[in-house]
Amino acid sequence: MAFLVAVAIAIVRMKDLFAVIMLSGIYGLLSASFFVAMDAVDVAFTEASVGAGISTLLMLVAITMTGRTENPSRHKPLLALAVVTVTGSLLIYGTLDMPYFGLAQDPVHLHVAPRYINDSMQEVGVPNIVTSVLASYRAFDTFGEVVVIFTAGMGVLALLSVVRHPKDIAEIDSINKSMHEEHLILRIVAKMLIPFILLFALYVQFHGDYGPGGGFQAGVIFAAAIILYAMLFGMSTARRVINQSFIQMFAAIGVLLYGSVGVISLLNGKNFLDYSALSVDPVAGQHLGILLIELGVGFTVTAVMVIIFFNFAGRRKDQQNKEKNEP
Amino acid sequence: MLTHLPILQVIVPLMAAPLCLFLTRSRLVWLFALIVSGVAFLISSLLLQQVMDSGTIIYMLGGWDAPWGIEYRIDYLNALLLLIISAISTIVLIAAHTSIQQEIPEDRHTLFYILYLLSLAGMLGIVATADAFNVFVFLEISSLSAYALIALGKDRRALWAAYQYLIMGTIGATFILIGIGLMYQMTGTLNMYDLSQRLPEVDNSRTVFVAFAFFIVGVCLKLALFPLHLWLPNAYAYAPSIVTAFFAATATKVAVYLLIRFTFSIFGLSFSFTALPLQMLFVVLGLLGIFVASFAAIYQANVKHLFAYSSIAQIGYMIVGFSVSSVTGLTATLLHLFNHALMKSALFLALAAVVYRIGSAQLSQFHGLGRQMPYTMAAIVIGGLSLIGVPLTVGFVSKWYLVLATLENGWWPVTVLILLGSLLAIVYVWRIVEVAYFKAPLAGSESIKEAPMSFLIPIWTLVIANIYFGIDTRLSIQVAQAAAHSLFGVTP
Amino acid sequence: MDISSAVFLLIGSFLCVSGGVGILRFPDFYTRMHAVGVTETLATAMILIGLMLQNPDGLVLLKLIIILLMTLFISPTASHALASAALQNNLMPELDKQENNEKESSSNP
Amino acid sequence: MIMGLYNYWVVVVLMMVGFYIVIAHGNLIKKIVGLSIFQTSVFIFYISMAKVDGGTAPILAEGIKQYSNPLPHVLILTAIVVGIATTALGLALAVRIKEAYGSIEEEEIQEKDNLDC
Amino acid sequence: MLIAATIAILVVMIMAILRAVWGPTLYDRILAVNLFGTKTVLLISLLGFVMGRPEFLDIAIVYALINFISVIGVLHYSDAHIFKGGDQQKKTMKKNS
Repeated sequence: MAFLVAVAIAIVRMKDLFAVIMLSGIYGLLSASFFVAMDAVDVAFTEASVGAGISTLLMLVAITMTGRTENPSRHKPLLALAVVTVTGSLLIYGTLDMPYFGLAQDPVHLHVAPRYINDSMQEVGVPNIVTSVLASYRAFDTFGEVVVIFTAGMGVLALLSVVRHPKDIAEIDSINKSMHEEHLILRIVAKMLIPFILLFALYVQFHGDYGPGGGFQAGVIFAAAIILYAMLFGMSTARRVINQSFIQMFAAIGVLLYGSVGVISLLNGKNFLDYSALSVDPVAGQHLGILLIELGVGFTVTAVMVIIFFNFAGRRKDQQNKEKNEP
Repeated sequence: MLTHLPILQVIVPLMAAPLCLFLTRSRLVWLFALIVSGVAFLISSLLLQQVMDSGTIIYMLGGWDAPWGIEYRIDYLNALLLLIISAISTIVLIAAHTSIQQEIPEDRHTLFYILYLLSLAGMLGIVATADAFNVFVFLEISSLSAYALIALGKDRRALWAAYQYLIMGTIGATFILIGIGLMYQMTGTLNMYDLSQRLPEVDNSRTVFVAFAFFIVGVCLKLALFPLHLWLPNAYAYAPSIVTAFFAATATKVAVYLLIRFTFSIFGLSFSFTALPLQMLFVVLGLLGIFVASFAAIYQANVKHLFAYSSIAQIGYMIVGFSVSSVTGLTATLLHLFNHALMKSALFLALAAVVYRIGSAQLSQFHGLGRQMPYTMAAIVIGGLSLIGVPLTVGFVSKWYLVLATLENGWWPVTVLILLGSLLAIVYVWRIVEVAYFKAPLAGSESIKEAPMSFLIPIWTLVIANIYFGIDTRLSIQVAQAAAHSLFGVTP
Repeated sequence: MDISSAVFLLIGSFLCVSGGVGILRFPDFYTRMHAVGVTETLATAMILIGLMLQNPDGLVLLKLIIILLMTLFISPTASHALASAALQNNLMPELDKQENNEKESSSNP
Repeated sequence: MIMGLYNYWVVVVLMMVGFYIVIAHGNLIKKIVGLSIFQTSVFIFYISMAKVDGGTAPILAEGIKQYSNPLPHVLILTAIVVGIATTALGLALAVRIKEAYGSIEEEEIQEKDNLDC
Repeated sequence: MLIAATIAILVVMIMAILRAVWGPTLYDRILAVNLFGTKTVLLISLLGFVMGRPEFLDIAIVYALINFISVIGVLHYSDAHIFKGGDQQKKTMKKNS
């Protein structure tokens, strides 16, 4: 815990944005380790791939476009400090009546959660309670989550997408070739790793019922493999494999798959996302439902992560080309 | 299918958004979005009908019963809000196709409609759900799409405004998340109804107090209540005109809804208004908001800015009504919610039409528009009158109830201040009227024509609604009063 | 079995710490990288082997082997990439710097 | 009492550090970093509240009686996704702002805006 | 023994953080982050054994992968932009030879 504080404070003091981002990557890793220590393995899984992986990468791409130093001038640090102190002390004040950390008789552990722990095996039939809550009891939240990520993808697309001309692509190609000659070793290792990563992603996708993992994590890993490919073999090569409009469709299909599971249960006269409508045996229905929606989540997350990354990187290429043409 | 209406309300726009990606032409997407929004409107009116017939509707998602699964719970308040949001969305969308033709590049049109539908679905989701965490998720759907929509504005300041909104909005959402977390920690549940049952047991603990405080601050950030309003004017002024018309009428209303829902139904009246000096605080902030924002509105050169500030002032009125905490006060707030949505969307749509014709919303460009675009300007005038609260418009009805409520409580000074605030509204509305009707047209602006029908139809629908609900107040008052009563009745 | 596991773990931890000291105390980037690159790989291997000897069941063993293989692939590659990137961007080793200053030449470092 | 609440206090400090970065710093990217720290600390808060002493991860297995509370984990999984979505959008905006204004410092942008008006 | 190893790794993590904070060059920081990542992989695997539920090694695998990818990413993007000068110099050198 003290680690986290130290890193956070270091981040406040740093002016070099690059270092800040490195540290925030460390922060992500640390908090993920903390999550493991706190038994939240699924969360640690996600935080590791998101906090330490994807978001660090995105921030890096962003600072290569925006410049890497921060201006020293700070405005009104005193006022900010005052606001922060007030909020902080309010929170500390609030903690005074909190149930103590880790006690089993806290209200949190007594009211709703026991049913999940005791009955989910009979009702949903999935050993990973987090998955059964996520994908069945609170499936609508997860639907919302998928839509959030879809929204982010569309938002980034609306903000950053550039129209590409074939001439530019050829130009980029030649740049890529020259740039990547020296990455030989990296390329070979990556070529060995990428199939493994993809396999592992599939494992995470379908093993989510029994261990930590699930659609979201698998999606991120899948996207990470594609991003790795794009970085080492050049953007346009990757784009040739994964076409922009195709990947957009893919994102939409994920959301629709999730939603249509719900609609099917509606059509069968059950409530939205009631998986028992999917099969005669309610538990089998739950299984099928969870499988399908996790697949939907995986599709959308993969697609959106790739969309976000490609658009950031594509924008950057575009900027570089412009810079080159101007002088 | 009728029993599934609550979920269809949210799901229809939500599922329609990704479908838009499969449609190729901008016009098709527009038609599709319009139909979807229309269906949502239909559903919400059916829902209101159902609520009026048979009381609160409860819908369990995934078939799991309440505190374990997520539940939708529609009562008068929700139904009213759903109706407002989907109605405004549909009407505004009619004009969208023409308006964005000019303001948004061609290749972004599909994305615009997708984001629009997502934002609509997000707001509907916030209102319909009875699960505290689900509120947070849908809040993020609507606000993420809102940031992107605002950033689509032509001016580069739109980007900056969207960024500021993003930072403020995310801080607000995180505060709400902290509040929900603390509540969950004390009670072990996330369901709103369940929360309201279990909170009284622990409501003298400091943690619940802090939870309430954080929640309120978070919502107020979203609400743009007076000291936290800084993101709003720019966001409204630089967003594409259609987006402004939609958000001005709905986004802050959703935040008001959250405020009402949490203070009245969850924390309960006695806790909300005794544990904190909330009542005094809100009256003061509301009144300050009215005055500061109205004064600021008077000095704006950009008409969009002017109306954005006036929105902040109107939120002040709602908050005053809310803090009176009597049935009449709440009725006034709800009425104003409804009425303000009608007038602001009419005003901003009219502005969109002006921007479509003259390409700017600067007041200095308005010279002589009263003659060149008579119908549009007439709509602005009627909307302005409604803002002031002239009899026969909706603004009068809600102001009347507000005054009644404050008098009922014996708050003379507040009443006087509210009336003074209306005087300020006269000033800023007059500025527009003066420029538009009593100044000669600018040189070289002879070619300006009346706005096309695709603008005039929705604008005048709204204006007529403005007048209709100002004269025939039965429906709106009945629903608002029923909602207010149920909020006071349900409170434990 | 337990003892051998403990021995491996201990060696691993020792190597870890020595690598950590290395990254703090060594004078320039390349030496630091040497410290990390060498000890890290071995230390990881040691600790993982130590864990394998704790005799877990099949799947866990498999995963440990996967992790081991991956670290053996990844960390030398990463070190290589890092070093070559640093070199290409003209980050001079401490020793070379002095020589270069004398010669004032820009021969390929 | 100190042991029982220590964890939460550290979380509060973390939250406030993140919050401070968001409001006190003018650099847009750094603000987003601060925002993500702020959010991550809230996640840590939720997760600590789920921990039960002597419990293990909520994945059913033979012979284990005490599990930690799964519900906050689920909530935070969702919230992490929301967080990354916000970060991505914020960064995209920052990139566009840099293109449009040539700067990502709050004050400079404000100045340029004032010139426009 | 597991505990001892865990503590050793925590100590190394502190050192890595110090290096990441001090810098001085970009590459030092990348190196520190890389080291930190590997140590996290070990820490997670150890924690799994300490807590008696070693099934969760998946997370460690993900860490190792993500760590690799982020190092590559960092290098890719720092190479291409921040030290552009270096790149161009190299190209001219190639032309000359």
